[in-house]
Amino acid sequence: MTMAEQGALTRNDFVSDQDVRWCPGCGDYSVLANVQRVMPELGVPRENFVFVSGIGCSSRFPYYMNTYGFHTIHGRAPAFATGIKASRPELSVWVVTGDGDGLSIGGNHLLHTIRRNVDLQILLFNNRVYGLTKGQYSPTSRLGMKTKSTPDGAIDHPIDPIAFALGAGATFVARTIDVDAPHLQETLRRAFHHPGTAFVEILQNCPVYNDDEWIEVEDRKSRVEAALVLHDGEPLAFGGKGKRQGIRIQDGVPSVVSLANGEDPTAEGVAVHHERYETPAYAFALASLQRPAYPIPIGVFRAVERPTYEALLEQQVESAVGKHGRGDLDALLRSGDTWTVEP
Amino acid sequence: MTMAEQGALTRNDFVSDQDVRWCPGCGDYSVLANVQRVMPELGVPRENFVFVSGIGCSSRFPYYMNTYGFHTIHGRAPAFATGIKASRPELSVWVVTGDGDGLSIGGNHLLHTIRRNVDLQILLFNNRVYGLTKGQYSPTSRLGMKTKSTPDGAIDHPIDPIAFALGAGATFVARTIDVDAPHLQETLRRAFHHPGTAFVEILQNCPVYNDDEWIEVEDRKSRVEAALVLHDGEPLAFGGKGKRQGIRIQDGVPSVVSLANGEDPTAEGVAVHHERYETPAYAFALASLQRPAYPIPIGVFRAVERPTYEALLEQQVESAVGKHGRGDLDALLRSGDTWTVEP
Amino acid sequence: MPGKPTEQVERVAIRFAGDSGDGMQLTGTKFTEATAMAGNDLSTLPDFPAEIRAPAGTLAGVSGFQIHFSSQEIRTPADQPDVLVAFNPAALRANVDDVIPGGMVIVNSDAFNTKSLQRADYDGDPRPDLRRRFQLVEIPLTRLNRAALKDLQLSQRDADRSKNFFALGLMYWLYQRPMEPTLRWLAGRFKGDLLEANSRVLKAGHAFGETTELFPVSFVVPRAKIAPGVYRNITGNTALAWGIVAASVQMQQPVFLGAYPITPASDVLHEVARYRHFGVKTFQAEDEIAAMSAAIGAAFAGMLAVCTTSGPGFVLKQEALGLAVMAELPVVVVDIQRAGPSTGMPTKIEQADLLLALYGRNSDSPVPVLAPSTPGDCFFTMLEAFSLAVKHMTPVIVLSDTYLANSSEPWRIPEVEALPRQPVEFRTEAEGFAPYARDPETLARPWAIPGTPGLEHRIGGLSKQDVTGNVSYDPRNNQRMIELRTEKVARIARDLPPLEIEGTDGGELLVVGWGGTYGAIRSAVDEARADGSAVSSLHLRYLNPLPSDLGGILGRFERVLVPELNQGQLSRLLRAEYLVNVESLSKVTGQPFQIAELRAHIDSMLGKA
Amino acid sequence: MPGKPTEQVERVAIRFAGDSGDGMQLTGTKFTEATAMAGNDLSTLPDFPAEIRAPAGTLAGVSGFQIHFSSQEIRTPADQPDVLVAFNPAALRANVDDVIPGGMVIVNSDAFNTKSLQRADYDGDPRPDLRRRFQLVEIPLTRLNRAALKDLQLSQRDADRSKNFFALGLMYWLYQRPMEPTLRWLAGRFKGDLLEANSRVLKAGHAFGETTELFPVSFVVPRAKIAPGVYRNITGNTALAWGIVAASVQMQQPVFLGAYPITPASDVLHEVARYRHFGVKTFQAEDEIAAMSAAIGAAFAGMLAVCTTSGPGFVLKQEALGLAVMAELPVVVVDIQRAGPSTGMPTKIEQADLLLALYGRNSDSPVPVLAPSTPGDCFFTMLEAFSLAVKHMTPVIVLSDTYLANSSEPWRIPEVEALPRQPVEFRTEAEGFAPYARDPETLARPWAIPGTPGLEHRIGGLSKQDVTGNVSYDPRNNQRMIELRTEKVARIARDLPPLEIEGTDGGELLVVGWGGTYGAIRSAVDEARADGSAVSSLHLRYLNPLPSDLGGILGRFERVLVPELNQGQLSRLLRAEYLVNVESLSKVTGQPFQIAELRAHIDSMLGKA
Ligand SMILES: Cc1ncc(C[n+]2csc(CCOP(=O)(O)OP(=O)(O)O)c2C)c(N)n1
Ligand SMILES: Cc1ncc(C[n+]2csc(CCOP(=O)(O)OP(=O)(O)O)c2C)c(N)n1
Ligand code: SF4
Ligand code: SF4
Ligand SMILES: [Mg+2]
Ligand SMILES: [Mg+2]
Repeated sequence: MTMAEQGALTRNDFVSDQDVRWCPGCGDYSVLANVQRVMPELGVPRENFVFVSGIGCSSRFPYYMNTYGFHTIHGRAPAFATGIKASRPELSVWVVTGDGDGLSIGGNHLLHTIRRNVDLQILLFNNRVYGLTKGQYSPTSRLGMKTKSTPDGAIDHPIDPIAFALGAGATFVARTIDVDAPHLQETLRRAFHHPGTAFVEILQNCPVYNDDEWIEVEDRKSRVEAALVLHDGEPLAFGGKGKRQGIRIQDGVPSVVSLANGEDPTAEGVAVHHERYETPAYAFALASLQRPAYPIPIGVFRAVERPTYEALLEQQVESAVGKHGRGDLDALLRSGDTWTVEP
Repeated sequence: MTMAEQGALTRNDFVSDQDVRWCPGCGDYSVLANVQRVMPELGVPRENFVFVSGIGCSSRFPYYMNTYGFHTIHGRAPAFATGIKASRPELSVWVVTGDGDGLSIGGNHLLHTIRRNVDLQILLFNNRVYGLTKGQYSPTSRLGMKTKSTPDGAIDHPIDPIAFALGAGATFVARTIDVDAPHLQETLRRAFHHPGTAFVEILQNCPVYNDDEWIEVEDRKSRVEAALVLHDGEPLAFGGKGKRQGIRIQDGVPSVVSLANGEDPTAEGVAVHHERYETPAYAFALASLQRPAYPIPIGVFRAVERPTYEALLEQQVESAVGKHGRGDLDALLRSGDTWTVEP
Repeated sequence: MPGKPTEQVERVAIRFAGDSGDGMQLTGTKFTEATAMAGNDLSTLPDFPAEIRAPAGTLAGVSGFQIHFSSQEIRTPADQPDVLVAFNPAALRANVDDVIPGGMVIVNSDAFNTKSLQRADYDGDPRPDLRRRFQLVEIPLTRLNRAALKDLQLSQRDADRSKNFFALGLMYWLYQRPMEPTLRWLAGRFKGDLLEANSRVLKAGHAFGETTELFPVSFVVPRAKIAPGVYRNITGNTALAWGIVAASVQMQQPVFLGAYPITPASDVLHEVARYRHFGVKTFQAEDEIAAMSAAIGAAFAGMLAVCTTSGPGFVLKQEALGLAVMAELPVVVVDIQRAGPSTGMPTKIEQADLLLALYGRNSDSPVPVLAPSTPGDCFFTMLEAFSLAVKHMTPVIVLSDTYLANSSEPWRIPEVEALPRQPVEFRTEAEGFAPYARDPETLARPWAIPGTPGLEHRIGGLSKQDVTGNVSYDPRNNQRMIELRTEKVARIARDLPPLEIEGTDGGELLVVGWGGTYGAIRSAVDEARADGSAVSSLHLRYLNPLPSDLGGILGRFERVLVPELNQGQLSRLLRAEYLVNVESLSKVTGQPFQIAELRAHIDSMLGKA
Repeated sequence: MPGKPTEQVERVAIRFAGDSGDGMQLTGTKFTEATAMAGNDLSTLPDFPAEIRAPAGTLAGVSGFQIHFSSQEIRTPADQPDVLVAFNPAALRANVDDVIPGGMVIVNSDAFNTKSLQRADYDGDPRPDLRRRFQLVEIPLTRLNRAALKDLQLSQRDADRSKNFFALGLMYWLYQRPMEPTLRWLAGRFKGDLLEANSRVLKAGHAFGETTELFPVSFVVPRAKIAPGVYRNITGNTALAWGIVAASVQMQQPVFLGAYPITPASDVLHEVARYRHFGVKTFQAEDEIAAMSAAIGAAFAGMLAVCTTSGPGFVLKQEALGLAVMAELPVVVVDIQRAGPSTGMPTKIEQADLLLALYGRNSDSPVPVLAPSTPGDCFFTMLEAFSLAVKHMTPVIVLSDTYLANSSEPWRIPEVEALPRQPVEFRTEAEGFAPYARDPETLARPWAIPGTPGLEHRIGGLSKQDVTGNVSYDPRNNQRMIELRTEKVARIARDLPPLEIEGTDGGELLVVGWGGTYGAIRSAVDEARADGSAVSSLHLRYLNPLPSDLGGILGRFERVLVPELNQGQLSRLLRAEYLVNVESLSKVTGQPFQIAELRAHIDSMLGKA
């Protein structure tokens, strides 16, 4: 399909001919459906989309997208994607990874891709377990989680993907939920439009090996108390009628303040959410909020602009051409000291 | 030497017979000397010290320590050290790594070792360059740094080791300076006495490939303005007479306030330093302070206690023995369904 | 036995197949236990669907379990099942073509509706055609099962879940297996209505067999002549895990297992993790590199260190393994080979990492390599691997494979007293200690661990000075150290037992194998010899160093055939080593060798086909 | 030439040695340029100290540079120097034993004091002894140099730093080399007092030679008969880097180079990074795995992708390389081999990664392997590697080594018009496209890159269905795909040029080599043949697939010798492939072969020693 026709793109244009092979009830289905819904809106010709993944249930994703796709090896997807994007900045490159693929074996590539600010959308499906290998604990699993490989319970302190990404210097960081279609779709749009690495943690349910891990925020009722939904420019408030509460951050230390109905949160010192603080410190303070003491923040934590890796690379090429002119092979071979042997 | 004699330990007991092979003027010499000075004070028999390193100039360190030592492969030292400490919790295991060894190829192992809170002392020599391979840029090099591998300047945004460690959930994080013997020694002592992973960034000069990278804080005069020296329980104040300033942190966002002489910083809303906040958010706010807008914080950012990996592992072994009694091989082989074939 | 007549048969192979949810693995395991009790020799192989669960009723979701049992000695789960029990159309379609022509195919007739047929990609009802090709037995399994449970307070879903026990009961009747072991197991596992339901349908199935017209006779498979002793069923992965635990007991040092999950090796980590009370420490690392590095660190610290992984993970371990070669530390690395290259077919069978094990590291970096030949042998191979590693102060590689890992066989439980007992001895004497001073016999360096006063020393990956182990760039020293490491591994051959040839130790044809293909090769060769062919077989347990008597043996045969589940890796080794014109039979379908195809190849080589 | 008499010699080898700070590499390079201008054939080899700088004046800090020049064709930097110029006692001690007995040893007498002797681990003054063994020439270099600069406003430190140019001037006089090129270079590089100082001492050194009693004669090495053309000096690493840039120009696609620094490969990254104006993109990755992965991603996106690394880094790339085999994408991986195993001796020479290149991945995973034989050949090898990769849609491995990387030789600059020109062609036609449909000739699949409408497709590491490339677990399909990939690589042999034997194409002895040992082997064999021995030599550029005419050639010789800087890797390959009793000559000292040792071995094989 060509640029001209792409106005005509629909969800079905992004459905591949392979049958989807996830367990019944897997959160991945919902994410796939919503990605396929959002694609047509993005104004990108289908042939310019590339989906890159590692290994894991979630990493089967590219097979189901009728775009260019590369199901690579375990943990390395961000590096493959970096090669693609640095080579061809005009492509829209999406990385699909899991909590094991992205944060266990692949943590280092994620770290460096984020700090380089390569313009990728990275979707990390966090089901807090290794699905494909049938249920071992992952770097995001809770302390004490009993799995096949930890019959006495996990003893490693889990990684928080958002805190990790901020520690890596991420320019765009967001968290969303597999089953919340509108929020998920909006987050995907935001990620796409962000120039630079857009890191999105998707809370995903694995009914087979770690069912209901995120039920508190997946369930619309409990979510009211359990989730802190972020809105740029609005106070950090959550909780239902009569139970309104807010987040105050003093000297970098967050705390919960309860709010009598109706009253203005900021008066109580509740912080107002800003995505664009130059410092990552504020976003990190949000990331540090953990259940059960605090609600789980959902939404865009941080969105700041910084030149992308591939743009700076292109600039170096262009300015080099500007300085030396297009490379001349003959001139290169004859540069420096040479001598002639006469016949 | 035995426990009995170790009261007698002196610096020389820790000097190996190998001649030190660093360039003249290298910051590593000073770090080595100070480590050798501190060792005898720690009340550990020499034979219980193990120094583990990866590859790099700094990673030659173990050869110069007259203790047990393992110069391993590039980037993996934290994993080797984890194997040693998890096997033998009574050993005092020190990891020596560089900004390339620890944060480039080795970033993932550092991340996971820190989150597991294995009781190690990790000394990261940050000279912001690859020394051993003769001067390429490293993950901590400044944007635009011109090196052999980046003739047009580096285009990757640097990693801040402290922010990275906090993002990984570190329980102890500190920064010190190669040439500041008293501060370096005190930091080593603090790191040793911390139960769990003690991550120490050492600002180190590489006169050959990146000279004076840290001169602002290495130089006693400029340090007054350029460094924010952290003291537990004291306000975040810096600057010389007449130029006193402090750090205020509002809604998680740090800023500089100037203080008229003598006046009480806290009155101006200047934050007071606490190493033991449960939340890493405050320490991260400090880590986000970058030159030239802010001074570089020096000292202990965070020191909180959490069970160590090896302790929890030992507990699982003990409670398993408590539950099932010491393992009986014959019983294991005959467990479950068996049948007898009569002669 | 009342009522119906019985018929005696020597051997039978049955395959149970159904949806992942139908409990096929459980059904197979229970039938296996009952069969063991019945005193037959047996061999089983499960067939798992690709890693993640597919939608119910689809071909991708089919799970199978094959059991081969006999009154004679057998070594494989059989090339083809004589009987297929298919719980749904997908299971039928995925498996029926494997059944021997005219074999018995038992189906659940209630499961045949347009929806399930579509799910199985059948355009029409396959039964008419199958009736022509097989002995098709159609049983209204679902309805019979529900009927048996009518009066219980069970949801229909729960009721239907027990139908595999109905089928199991039926098969117990058909092959005269005892129901007691299964009833005992049910009593231990379930209670209340569920216990009642499962036990009831098991018996109902048995009774149905007795009464139905569908089966005129039932079959008797006489007891096999089996060496006396206490037996259990064991899979290669369990045997391997227990071998690790056993090594720690016999060598009196705790084990440190570093692993990163990967199919089909993960189960070893799972199994070993259950034995903390043996002092075992398992470490699920962030990746294979960390698992290998941590294990080497543990070895440096004095633990019995081991890593378990499979192909792609094994590749990642090579750099660290090279350091273990240089540091001369004992660590065992187990590669449970799977079908590749790259990610390949993670649940399928191949034995193609042999050359990787030998040459996968930069520069000349010799490591001993062992391969078990049967599921039970995995246990003894691990004991041997650890003792070689410690005695010779070297990493050791063990090459198992997906076939060994998952298949099971009756295993005569060894007497613990009879197992080798080799307590680890560390260097403690400071007098005259040097990190790289060597045992004149084995060339092993001393194992001196942190915490030992006076033995403080440094090791690493840089070229080492002879004896002192200090960093050295001296050319002659480097040559000497490389030769010493090579010689150290070569000398292991001195300890190896003489090779045992099956058949005459010379003649027309020798078939040489290694690893998990033992059962198929041995069976095919024995058959051929029984039919009068001059063919012998030889199975290699030691791939590096090669046994010193191997060259002589190869020379005594006119032709040598090496069947491998790869493109001829062992044959390359043998050709290079002995300049013998070894012929390679290569199979890389992800499936094990069938006795018949090996037999056919042997016959054709001997001009008999 | 005025004054002193001259003497004609055919060839001379000079080694300059001093402290890392003394500018030995520069001195050597300048002497090399002047020698090139003088029209001699030449070959050079630098000898760097271990990676990090050691304290001044110590043995660990000694840096050296050897140049061999002649009026005849030569191929190596010579086994032993005829002349050693040692700037301090450490340099003397580290090098003097290499000098041929009775050779000339020039020392700076001002540098001999107790402190410097101690630093060099000399107990006493070595000169008395050396006077007996060599033609020892003692020059008060430091004082002469200072004297020449007396009237300039230079710190003594700066003044002393120029003494290498004084020595250079002296050597120019001694071997009748032109000073102009160096003077021109100085003028371009320095100005003011420094320019004046360096130029002046260069001339002063020259004049000193003319006047001093120490040198009765100067030497003339006549011009060599060299094919006409424009020449330059080039090291293997520079040639390799330029070959990468050239490939991009000739194939009209930009290059993506992914690398992680590692000795001795880093310089290739450094060099290529300078050519952004050729559209080249270099990516310094976080590690070798990321470098390899990014390069494969770039290949998927349509770039000419390449990775440069050395031993330990090459090991880390293998898993991703296996994916490139499965994905059938063109990417070139360069392993500049260094001495191992493990970290080994990173600055020393070995060629021991051949079997790793062939077998370092899980399962059967064939990759073509090429090896350049001279520094200049690295350029052409890269051009060829890229065109093979693209034509056959496969990763390609290039094995260079530390010797090729750092040594230099005069290189006849090729005419760009004469270089192969093969513009890359991507698949664009949607009609009839299938990701794994193959070219019937080469079996290559189409290169269809993102951005091409209608060719959207998915690839990955799971077993692929023939033609469609969809995931498939079908047994027969898997066998077929593995065979197809093997056959695809095997077919490359069809394109290979016939092998060229040096000498008779049959006879008593054939010496077979590969890679950087070409110069030494060729020289030794030529010498032996010149002395009447029936010996020929053959050098392999293609290690996989092996050339189809190789087997026949080996068969035509009574004996075959394979000298290798490893423990016999190529000989294992040849033995396995052709069942020929190849004899191996192995050297693993970290040093290159010497012509003399090869010659001695050949003679002894021919019963001539
Ligand atoms: C090198 C390597 N090591 C291990 C594996 C096995 N493996 C495949 S996926 C996976 C973890 C997947 O977990 P996650 O990324 O959370 O994905 P999920 O299945 O949960 O979506 C592992 C360990 C592999 N394929 N390759
Ligand atoms: C697998 C591998 N890749 C690359 C190298 C080469 N190498 C050795 S040290 C090093 C970087 C050292 O930098 P850093 O950790 O900052 O240490 P420094 O020398 O600056 O103290 C590199 C790239 C190696 N030894 N092994
Ligand atoms: S295992 Fe879990 S994550 Fe994987 S497909 Fe099934 S439900 Fe989804
Ligand atoms: S290169 Fe730099 S870091 Fe390395 S030893 Fe020299 S001065 Fe120190
Ligand atoms: Mg997961
Ligand atoms: Mg550094």
